[in-house]
Amino acid sequence: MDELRRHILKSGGGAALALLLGAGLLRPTRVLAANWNAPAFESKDVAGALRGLGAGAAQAQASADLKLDAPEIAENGAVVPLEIVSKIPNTSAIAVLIEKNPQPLAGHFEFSGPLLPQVSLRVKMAETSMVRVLALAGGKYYSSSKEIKVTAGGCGG
Amino acid sequence: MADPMKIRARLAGDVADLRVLMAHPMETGQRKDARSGQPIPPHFIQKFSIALNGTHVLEAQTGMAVSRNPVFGFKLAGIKAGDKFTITWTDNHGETRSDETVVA
Amino acid sequence: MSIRISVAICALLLGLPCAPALADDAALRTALEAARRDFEARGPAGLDRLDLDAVQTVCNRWANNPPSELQSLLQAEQLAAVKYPEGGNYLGDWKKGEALAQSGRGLTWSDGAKVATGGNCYNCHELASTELAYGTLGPSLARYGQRRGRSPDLLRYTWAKIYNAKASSLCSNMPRFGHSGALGEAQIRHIMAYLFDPQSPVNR
Amino acid sequence: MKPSSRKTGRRAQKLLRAGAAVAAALAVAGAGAGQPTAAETQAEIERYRAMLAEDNPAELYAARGEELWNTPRGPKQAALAGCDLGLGPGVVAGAYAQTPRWFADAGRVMDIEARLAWCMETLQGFSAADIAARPFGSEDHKSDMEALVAYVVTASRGYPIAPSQKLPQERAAYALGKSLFALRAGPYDFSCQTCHSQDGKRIRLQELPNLTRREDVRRAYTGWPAYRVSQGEFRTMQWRINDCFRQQRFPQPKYLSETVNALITYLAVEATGATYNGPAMKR
Repeated sequence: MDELRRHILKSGGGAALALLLGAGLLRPTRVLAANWNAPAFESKDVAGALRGLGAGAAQAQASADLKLDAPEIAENGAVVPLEIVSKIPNTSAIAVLIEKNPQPLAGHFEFSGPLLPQVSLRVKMAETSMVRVLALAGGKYYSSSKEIKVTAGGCGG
Repeated sequence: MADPMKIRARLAGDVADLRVLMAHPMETGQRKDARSGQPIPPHFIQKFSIALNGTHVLEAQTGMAVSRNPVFGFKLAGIKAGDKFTITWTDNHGETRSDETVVA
Repeated sequence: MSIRISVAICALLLGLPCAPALADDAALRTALEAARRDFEARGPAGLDRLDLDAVQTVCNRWANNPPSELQSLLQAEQLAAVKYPEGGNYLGDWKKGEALAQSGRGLTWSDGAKVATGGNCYNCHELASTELAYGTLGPSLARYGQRRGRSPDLLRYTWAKIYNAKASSLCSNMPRFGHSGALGEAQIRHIMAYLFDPQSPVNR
Repeated sequence: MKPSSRKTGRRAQKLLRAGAAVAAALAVAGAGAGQPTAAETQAEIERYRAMLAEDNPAELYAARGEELWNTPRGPKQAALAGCDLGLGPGVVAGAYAQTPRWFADAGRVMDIEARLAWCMETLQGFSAADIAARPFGSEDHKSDMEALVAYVVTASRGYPIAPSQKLPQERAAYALGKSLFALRAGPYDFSCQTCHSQDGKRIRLQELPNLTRREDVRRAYTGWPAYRVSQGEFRTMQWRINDCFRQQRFPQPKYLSETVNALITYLAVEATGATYNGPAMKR
C-alpha cells in the first residue's frame, strides 16, 4: 500500500531504499517484504493498526463481496480457522484484524499475478471478539466483520 | 534449524489449491514459562512470500496472532502440471526457511 | 482418616467383608500395587493420594454400587462430618462465586501450591444461560435459586451437597469439595451465592 | 507430495456431518436471536472442527520423525533401521497397529513408545534416564520421541488395530489396565471412569467418549496419537494417559511404566478391529 511504502521510506534506511528503488534494483513488493510493518502489527488498537496500514483515514465501505467464513463459536482460541474471499474486482490486498487481541492486526496479504484474492489461515484469539477483514481494491478499502465466540476448554487445561 | 514446510498443490482444472504447513512456535511474547515463571520471548514468522516459477505472487506479513505451526491456503488460476511454487518465510529472529513443490 | 473406623464398623456390625474383601479382591489389589509402584509424587500431588479412605475403598470394591446397609452407614458418617457455616451465613458474593465456578484449576501436579483451587462447576454443570461452554456430567443447575427458592432446608441441603456430595449419594461422581479441603468455607459461600442470589446470572 | 484422497474423503464426511448438524440446529430454533441454543453451539463447534480437519500439523512432526528414524544418532551413532517394532527389524508400516504386545527380548508388554525407547537404548545407546527426562515437548523443548511416534503411527494409517492377546502376559496387561481404569482415588475421588463411562456426556464443550463401550473406544483410539490444538503439539498415548491422571489429581505415572502400558493395552484391545485413522486433530 502506498502509505505503507511512504512510511518505510520515511523511517530508517529510507534514503538507501529510495536510491535502490530509483535505480530499479528492487521491485516495490520486495521492499515491502524486507520490512515488517511494526507500527501496524504492534499497535494495541484497531485504529492504530489501520493507521499503520495506511488505511487510517480512508472510510472502509462494508461489502457483501468480501466474505469471511469462520465458525461463530471456536472450541479453542489457540486455533481459529478463517477463510477470506474477495469478489471485489482488482483486489490487491487483504488484512485481518482481531479487534480484542492485544495486538489486533493478525496478517496482511498482497496478491499479484494468478493468485486469487483469497486466503485461509488460523489465528489465536485471546477472547470473544469481532474479526474484521479489510480489502484494498482500486485504491479503496472495503470491510466485512463477524463476531467469533471463544469458549473455555474442559478441566481447567 | 527450522523444520521443512509441508506444501501441497492440488489441481482442479487450471486452478491450484495451495496449502502450506509451517513448523514454527509462533510465540507471542505474552506468555510465561510454566516452570520458571519467566516471560517467553516473542518468536514468530513476520513475513512469507510465494513465488510461482520464480515470480512473486504473494507478499504476506504476519503478526503474533497467527497460530502455532501455521497453516495457510491460497488459490491460483492458470496453473498447470510442472509449475513450481517456492515459499519462503522469515521470522523475528531473522531465521528463514524456503521450500518448494512442483505441481504434479 | 476414618478408614479404619469405618472398616471396623462394617466388619463388626454388618458382617460384611470390608477390608478383607479388598485384600481378597485381586483386581483392586493388583491395581493399587501397580499404582503405588508406578506413580511418583510431583508438586502438590503426593503418593498419599493413592491412600484410599473408606468411601473410596467401598466404592472401588463394589464398583460404585455397594450394599445398601453399607451405603447408608457411610453416608451418615460423611453427613455427620459436614461443617456448616458460622451463624447460618450461607451466602457470600456471587461474583466471586462465578469466578470459582468458571475455574477448573488447582490440585494438579502442574498447578503448584500457589494456584487457587477452582470450583470446577462448569466442567460438569450448566449454570448461567450466558455461558455456552458447560459440561453435562452433572445435572443442569440453570436458574437454581429462581426455581427452587431459598428455604433454610434447601440452603442446608445445597451446602452439604457442595461440601460433601458423598453424604447423600455415596459413590457420586462429584468431588467432596469441603470434606477434602479443596474449597474453604468462604469459597463455598461464594458458590452458594452464585446459585441462589437473584442478581446472579444463574437466576437471570 | 502425495495427494491424499482419503483425507479429502474424511473432510467431506465431516463437512456433511457438520452440515446435518447445522440443519438440525436451524430446525430446532430460530437462528440469530439472543444466545445460541445448545444445538446451534454444537453445530458451530462441528463446523470449527471441520474447518480444521484438512491440514494437520501432525504431518510436520511425522516428517521430522522420519528424518530422525533414518539418521545415525546417539552414542552408538546408529539409525533405527534395525529397530524391531514387532514386525521385524526396520518394518514400520502397520507395526503400531499391532501394539501393545509382548516383546521377548525386553521381557515386557510394550506400547509403541516403550518399544521406541527400547530401540533408542539398545541400538543407539541413549540412557533410559535421558529418554524419560523430558519426553513431552513444550515451547522451549522439541521432543524427538513425539516426532518418532508421529512418523511410526502415520505409517499404520489404514491398518486394523490388532494388539496380540495370545500370551498370558498380554492378557494380564489388559486385565490390569481394566482395573486401573476403574480405580478411584485422590482428593476428588476420580477414576478414568468418572468421565468416561456414560454415553453422550461432555466436559465444557468437549464430548467424552464412553470408554466402557467398544464403539466409543474405537472412535477415540483410532484418532490418537493426535495433534493437540490447545497446545500446538503432537501428543502420544503416553502423554494422553499421563494428562488424564494429571486432571484426575493423581500423582504422576512414570513414563513408560507398566501402569500406563496396561491402560493403553486395555484401550487398544477394546479397539481391536477398528481401522487406524490417526493422527487426528484434537482440541
